[in-house]
Amino acid sequence: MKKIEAIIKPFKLDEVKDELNKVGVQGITVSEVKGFGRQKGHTELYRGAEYVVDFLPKVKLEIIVTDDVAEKVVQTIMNTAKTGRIGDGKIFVSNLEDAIRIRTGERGKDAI
Amino acid sequence: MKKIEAIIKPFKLDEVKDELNKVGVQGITVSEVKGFGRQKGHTELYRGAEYVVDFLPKVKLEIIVTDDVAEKVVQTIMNTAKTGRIGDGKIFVSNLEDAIRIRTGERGKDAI
Amino acid sequence: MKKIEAIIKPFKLDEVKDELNKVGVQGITVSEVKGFGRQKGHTELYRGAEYVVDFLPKVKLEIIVTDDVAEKVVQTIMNTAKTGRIGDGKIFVSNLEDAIRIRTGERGKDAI
Amino acid sequence: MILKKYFYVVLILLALTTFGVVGAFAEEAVQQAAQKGPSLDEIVSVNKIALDTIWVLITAFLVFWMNAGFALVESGLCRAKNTVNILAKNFIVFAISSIAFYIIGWGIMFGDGNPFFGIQGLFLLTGADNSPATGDAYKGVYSAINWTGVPLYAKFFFQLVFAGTAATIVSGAVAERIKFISFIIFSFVIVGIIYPITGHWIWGGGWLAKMGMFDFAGSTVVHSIGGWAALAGVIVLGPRIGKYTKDGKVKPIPGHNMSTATLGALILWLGWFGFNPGSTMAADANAIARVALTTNTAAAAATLTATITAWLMLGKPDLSMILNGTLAGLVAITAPCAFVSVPSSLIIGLIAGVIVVLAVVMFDKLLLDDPVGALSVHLINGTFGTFALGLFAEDRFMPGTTGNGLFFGGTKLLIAQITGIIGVGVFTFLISIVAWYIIKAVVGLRVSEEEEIIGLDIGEHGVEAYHIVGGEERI
Amino acid sequence: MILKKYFYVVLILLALTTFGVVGAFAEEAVQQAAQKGPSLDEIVSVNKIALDTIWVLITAFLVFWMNAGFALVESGLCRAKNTVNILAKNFIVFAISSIAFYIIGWGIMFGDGNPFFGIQGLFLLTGADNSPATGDAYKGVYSAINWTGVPLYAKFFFQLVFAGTAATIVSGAVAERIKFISFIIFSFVIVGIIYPITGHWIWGGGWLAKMGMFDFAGSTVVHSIGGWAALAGVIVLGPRIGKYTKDGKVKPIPGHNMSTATLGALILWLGWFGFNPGSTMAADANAIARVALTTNTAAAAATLTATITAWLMLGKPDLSMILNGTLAGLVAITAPCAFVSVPSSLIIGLIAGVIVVLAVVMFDKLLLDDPVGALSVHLINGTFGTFALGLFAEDRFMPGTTGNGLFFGGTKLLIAQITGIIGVGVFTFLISIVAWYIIKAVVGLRVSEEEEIIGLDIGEHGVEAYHIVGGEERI
Amino acid sequence: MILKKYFYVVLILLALTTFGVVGAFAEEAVQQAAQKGPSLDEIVSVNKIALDTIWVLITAFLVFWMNAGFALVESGLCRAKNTVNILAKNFIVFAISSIAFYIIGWGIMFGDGNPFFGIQGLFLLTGADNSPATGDAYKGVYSAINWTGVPLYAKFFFQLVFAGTAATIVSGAVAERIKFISFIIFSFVIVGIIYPITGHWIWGGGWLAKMGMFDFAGSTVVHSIGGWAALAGVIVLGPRIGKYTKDGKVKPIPGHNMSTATLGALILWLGWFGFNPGSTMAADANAIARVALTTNTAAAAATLTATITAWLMLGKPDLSMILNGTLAGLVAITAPCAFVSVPSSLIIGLIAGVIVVLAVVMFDKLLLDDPVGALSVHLINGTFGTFALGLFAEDRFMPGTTGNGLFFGGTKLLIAQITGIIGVGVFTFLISIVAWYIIKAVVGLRVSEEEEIIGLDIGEHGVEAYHIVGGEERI
Ligand SMILES: Nc1ncnc2c1ncn2[C@@H]1O[C@H](COP(=O)(O)OP(=O)(O)O)[C@@H](O)[C@H]1O
Ligand SMILES: Nc1ncnc2c1ncn2[C@@H]1O[C@H](COP(=O)(O)OP(=O)(O)O)[C@@H](O)[C@H]1O
Ligand SMILES: Nc1ncnc2c1ncn2[C@@H]1O[C@H](COP(=O)(O)OP(=O)(O)O)[C@@H](O)[C@H]1O
Repeated sequence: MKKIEAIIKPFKLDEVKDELNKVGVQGITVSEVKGFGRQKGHTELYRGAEYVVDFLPKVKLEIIVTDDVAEKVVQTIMNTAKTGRIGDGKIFVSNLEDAIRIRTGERGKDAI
Repeated sequence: MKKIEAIIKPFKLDEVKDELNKVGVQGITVSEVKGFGRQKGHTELYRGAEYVVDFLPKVKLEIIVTDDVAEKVVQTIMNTAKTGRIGDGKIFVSNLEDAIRIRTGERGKDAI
Repeated sequence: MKKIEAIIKPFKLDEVKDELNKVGVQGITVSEVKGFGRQKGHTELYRGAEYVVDFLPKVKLEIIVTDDVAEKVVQTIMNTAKTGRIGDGKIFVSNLEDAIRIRTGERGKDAI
Repeated sequence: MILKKYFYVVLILLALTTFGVVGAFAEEAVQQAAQKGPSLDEIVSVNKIALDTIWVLITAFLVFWMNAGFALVESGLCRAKNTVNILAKNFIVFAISSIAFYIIGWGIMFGDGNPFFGIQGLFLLTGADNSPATGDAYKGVYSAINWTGVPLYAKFFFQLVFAGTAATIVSGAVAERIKFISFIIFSFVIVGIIYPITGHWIWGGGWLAKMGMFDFAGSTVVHSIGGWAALAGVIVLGPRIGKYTKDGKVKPIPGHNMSTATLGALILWLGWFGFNPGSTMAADANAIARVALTTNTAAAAATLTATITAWLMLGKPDLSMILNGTLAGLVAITAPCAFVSVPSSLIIGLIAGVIVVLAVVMFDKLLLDDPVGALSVHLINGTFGTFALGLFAEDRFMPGTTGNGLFFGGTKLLIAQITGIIGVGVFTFLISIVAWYIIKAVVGLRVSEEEEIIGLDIGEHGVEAYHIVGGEERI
Repeated sequence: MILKKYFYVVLILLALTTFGVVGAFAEEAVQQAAQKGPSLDEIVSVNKIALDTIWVLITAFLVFWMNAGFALVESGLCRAKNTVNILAKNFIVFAISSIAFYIIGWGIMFGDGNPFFGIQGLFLLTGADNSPATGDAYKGVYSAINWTGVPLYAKFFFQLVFAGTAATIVSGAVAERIKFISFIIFSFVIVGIIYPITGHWIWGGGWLAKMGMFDFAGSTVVHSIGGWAALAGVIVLGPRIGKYTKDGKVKPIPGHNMSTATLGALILWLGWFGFNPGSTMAADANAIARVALTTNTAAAAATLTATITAWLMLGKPDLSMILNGTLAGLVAITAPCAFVSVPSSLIIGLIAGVIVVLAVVMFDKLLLDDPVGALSVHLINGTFGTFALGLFAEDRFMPGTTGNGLFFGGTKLLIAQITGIIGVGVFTFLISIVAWYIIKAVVGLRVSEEEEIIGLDIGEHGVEAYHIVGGEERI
Repeated sequence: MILKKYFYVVLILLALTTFGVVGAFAEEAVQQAAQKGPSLDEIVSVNKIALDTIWVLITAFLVFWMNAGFALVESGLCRAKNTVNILAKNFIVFAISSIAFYIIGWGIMFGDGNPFFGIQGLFLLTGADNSPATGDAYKGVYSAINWTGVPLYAKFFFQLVFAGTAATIVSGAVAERIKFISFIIFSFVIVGIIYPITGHWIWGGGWLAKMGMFDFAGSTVVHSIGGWAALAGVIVLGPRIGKYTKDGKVKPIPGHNMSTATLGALILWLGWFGFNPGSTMAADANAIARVALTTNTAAAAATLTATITAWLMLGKPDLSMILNGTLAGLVAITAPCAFVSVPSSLIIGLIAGVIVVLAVVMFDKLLLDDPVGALSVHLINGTFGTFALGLFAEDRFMPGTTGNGLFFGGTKLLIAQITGIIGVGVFTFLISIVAWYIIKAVVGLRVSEEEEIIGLDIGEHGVEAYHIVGGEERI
């Protein structure tokens, strides 16, 4: 099994979720994160002094899939989340040893 | 070392934490996430129009443990977080290469 | 490639980010987490009854780097985030199989 | 289930429109004062009437404003997931009160009748009335309130905002678990029936008034009544899930927004300057200045002693206790405000602030779950205030009314006060228990366990109160 | 771009200081009443003037307070990322109104002139005036408002807070996408020119007044005008990104803070006790008590029917609809409040509550994106209220003014009302469309797509509204 | 440490009850006006007294309401982690003021005495007094305030709400680092001693009053004094951790809730309609209308120029600067409001709005850390307003009081104003420094570094202000 983590722009979330759904992904875990990268942050202003907000709001998706669909999921995210502008985000793939469904105790592929 | 990630229902957190504590887990990192899965979201209503909220509030636990206790931790989470109803969540296990305690610089098992 | 996850004290974030920047790290993803560990939580009080807040606010950094700079990054975090007091946090290192830059489709090292 | 809901709302809708239409073509009771070619004498008294009327209206506006205070204190001291529900309850309750008190409540409370309730001019303010005529010149069916020389509508409006308060008090105690529709129904019942009956006893010329009981602005008439009804509700409903462990230990459920709770308490403090000084229902310079000062002094004193008590007894100056302290002082001085000296008001406040902290702890010991401290504030201190009037009253302030309290040589008053406390308490508690049980039987009282956990906002209203965090709205 | 911005703010700055300096050395119009050795007779009438003046001022304060209500309702019902912008708009709009109405608006509205606009005493309140003299004793150029015996400054201040309201109404409808500077400019235009012109027609002795149209406190003069200008703005601006799908389906954008929205609605309800009863501009006991009661009754009734309508029609009692319901009832009763009976006000309220819910749904069907329901509340119910006055008015309340409405045997009034509705609507809508397009051409109207997505707070003000979550401020 | 805390709260508790009990049996000073069989003449003057009294009380309520404004502005402009502490400070400060001003403050300020402080009727309002008698008819020990014909309690209550304001001003400047108990103690000192002494100089018939200094509603008496005491506090405390880098650069600490901050500013604006027009302490129609208008005009003008200044100078229209701008205009017009024309008030406002933005930047340059801009608003503009009165005053408004200011041909007034500014400033600053240092020595002034980082809410009160995010309350 693979764990796919994707950092994307927040407003793309709904679209990505819908597309992933279409390619058969049954579960996603999402969290709000702040990203620091090539994309520059913006300057805020308060009572006469400026300060740079480096960290931009991003959304992180974690998706556990079986090895065979991993690439399709990566491609789907890539195509959907892409705006072509800096800050579109990253996808990271790593290996997962085991998965368990708490409700049933199923393990491995069955648990996804 | 193993990294155990568990997505559970928020109201189960305290119980799970207490049980993990009993089996000797010394550290947990928790974050608020939103989950999308078999459990359907709910419909909200605003000014005459409905919309579906797909993402349900979940809590994610990250626990780093030595290989030998990993299975016990998994079992403990499974038993405690289980309600038997859809949406109970998942546990994911992966391999960890190294751990460092910032305060002391200890590495590996000693750092946990 | 390595995935370095660091749990640190929130007020250290800016400093750590600046130092990482200096050693060449180009991207960081940050999230707010709550930590439970050796550091005891504090007691809160409400309407005559006390309760313990076990979970303390921490910040989690995720940094994907190539294998060669991993150790430098770990060292940098360790040196910068250290206050010497309990609760300074942990660094976890694991292996990453692939990385993709959504904007360009670049993969592996180029994507970081 | 859904159908049942519909059924009742339709019933209410029908009732409303019927009454509206009936009322629309009923003759209006207010006599328009003829004003052509007035003599100097008449102008002076028109000035006096106008003066009294603007005082009564402006203070009524302040009391109306207390609805915002109750809404914010209650929602602030409860959890975010129930905020919409709490706000909706507190918002709609005044609308309900306005209609219920108009249809029937006013008539029961102030209509001429027997010692227990009003009988004449019962519905829709349609009894004969020639206000602003007062005293012997008054010819009408609302003679218990003929002492104030303002138009009938000003009297009604002022009394209406008070009636609204009683229902609002209940709201706080039953929060985070009661069904929206059930609360609405109870609000109709309390404002339309329960409150006006006991109100009649004391302010409507009923048996307690005749006995010599006094309650200037409603420590008992408004606050204790709301408190007793709330106590009945708390008992019938039971505590919120998770408030007490199986072995009876308290697991605090902290409020979700202390900014709004504090603002709410400040609104209430402000509103009380309408509640108490306005209850003169006339712009009597000495009286209103004195009442404003006794009210404020008690509030300030109670704030300080509640702070100190919480600090010493519980370890830290808990803000929610400080807020409750102020409210306790205000409730306690409500009955005696016009009859006691400023130093007496200081002492009453000092005591109220201690009592309220102890009461909060006590109710938790008794496993009576009152999320906002409504019982400690309104029931306990409403009772204390009514009692304190029997101790601290001095005849010199409103000669020929209360006579002296115990500390100034009188005993009769205190006995009347105690009788009133007990009489009103027993009646209100029992009738409320009955009302709650009937509602429980017919539409149910408490939301499902699942709804309580997920929050009443999504369950009852299908919406969440806050979308404040940056990324959230983009998700 | 930036330079353009600077250019306009500098222009405004210059204009302001010029007018200020000019004004400073222009003679002041207010005649100081000579007060040496007054007779009893004079004292009585001084009392009467003082009484009327404090009533006018205090109710004006309440209307001023509605600015807070509008700010909170609007920001609460919009998204967190635009909160600073919305608050800034609502905050500054009253400052703008104060200056614009002082410089020119008052003169256009109340200066003696032709049936269409005022001509005399146009600028800076500098026309001759011997208020508080009234009726025939009045010698001055603001004779349309000589019926109230208060000082000129009291009249001005009271009218000013009303003028401010009209601009604020627009704010809600154009929220979350309009440029800050463009809104500022439009506010100057509406308060300085548009509002005073139609205001002159009805309250300034213009053609509609002469025709016999009535609008006691401004259902049309204030609310519909604001509503028409808002409608024009909504059309020119277009909907927020993401509000409607390509196939015309609504994608709700939930408000970010129902606590503040509800508090805002309660503030507005309170403020309306200034708006309507204050519009007597005199402490006439019977009138102000009746107006307070009709106002409250309509609000309460509309609250209940909006709740029921939302519940039955949409499935749940949506809090934002309940709030809109109250406001709808208040807007609807604004024109007729002094001319109708309490039962009539109940019926007007019952209807308003249903209308507003239907209107919200309708505007969404029409793809007119109005984040806060300003059109449904102010335009639709302002129109309904003006119309209802033609149905429910009864001559007995203010003899010799309205005459009877249709339901009480009169027809003339209704025709005048309809004429007023149409006349004001056509004019205000057209002139507003023109104004919006000119602003669009010169400085632009809408923020960039990117700014709209990231939020106007960062885009226009460089700051975020909230840093509430625990760790956030430590990051 | 903990014990030390207890010690002091017990001390306060003891002091309070002692004074309460002592007071309770002291004779009350207010003479009840005999009212049997009044002649027409008497009724007219009773009407006048009642009229003045309701004006004084209602405006006092508005000033009381400013406490909510200060609480929200301060908490909104600070960080979430200190919210409970800030709210608690702002809430309790009025309770403290009420008691401190009652026990001793009023007597020092208004008791007959020497040019520097009052001596007679010092404690608990117990001096002889036959208010509402005025002028020569007045027989009592509070003769400096015998010009207003309202009952003593009305005078006291009105002055009390002003006294409360001074302490509240300090709160904002010392926020986010001061210990709760230390702030409480300083509040007692300022309201009980510091404020009344300088107040006596100007409003209590002291040396500045005799010299011909004027300050209608307290630009100096209330605002500058609060500002000087705050400045002393800021210096003794030092800046918040992290506010300035080692090389003196500013690191902004953004406010956590601009919704509450903006609401707070609107509350203050509303409250000022009590503050200034109420300071007539009589319902004088012309005066109160004019003061309401000058007050509003200055506020509006300052709002606009602060916006423009921030926009041009800093790049964006910073909402916190806009809010500060309004408050600056209000503070600046406070002294001159009754003595200047409306155009003059416009100019004063225009200037104040520019000054405040520059002042905020200047204080940061000086590394004086004032989280909410209290120094820029109250100290700087309080001083400016007092000075402006010396420039813009015109004798025609209140003949026989100020005489003309510099721009209208007088010079005497300006000299008196400058003397007042300097005299009050030097005295208040020095005595405050001493007070702060004594408190520092005895109980400490600043929370520990660790507590400052984690937040005073958990440190001082053991609780957090917000639990707003969905899942949080379920964790
Ligand atoms: N090496 C990295 N480790 C962790 N997160 C990263 C890394 N690089 C980028 N990110 C995340 O991806 C987001 C987008 O990256 P950025 O460099 O701004 O744009 P792009 O990927 O288009 O070059 C960042 O905001 C950050 O959250
Ligand atoms: N494949 C997956 N990848 C990541 N997270 C998942 C995956 N499947 C489920 N989850 C997480 O687990 C939660 C529960 O899953 P769900 O399918 O609703 O119930 P159950 O696990 O009982 O079948 C989801 O809300 C989501 O957060
Ligand atoms: N085994 C673990 N798994 C996951 N997170 C951990 C673990 N141990 C510690 N942490 C995280 O590190 C933080 C600091 O750990 P703590 O034990 O309090 O201090 P220290 O690391 O200095 O001994 C914790 O709050 C928690 O977030």
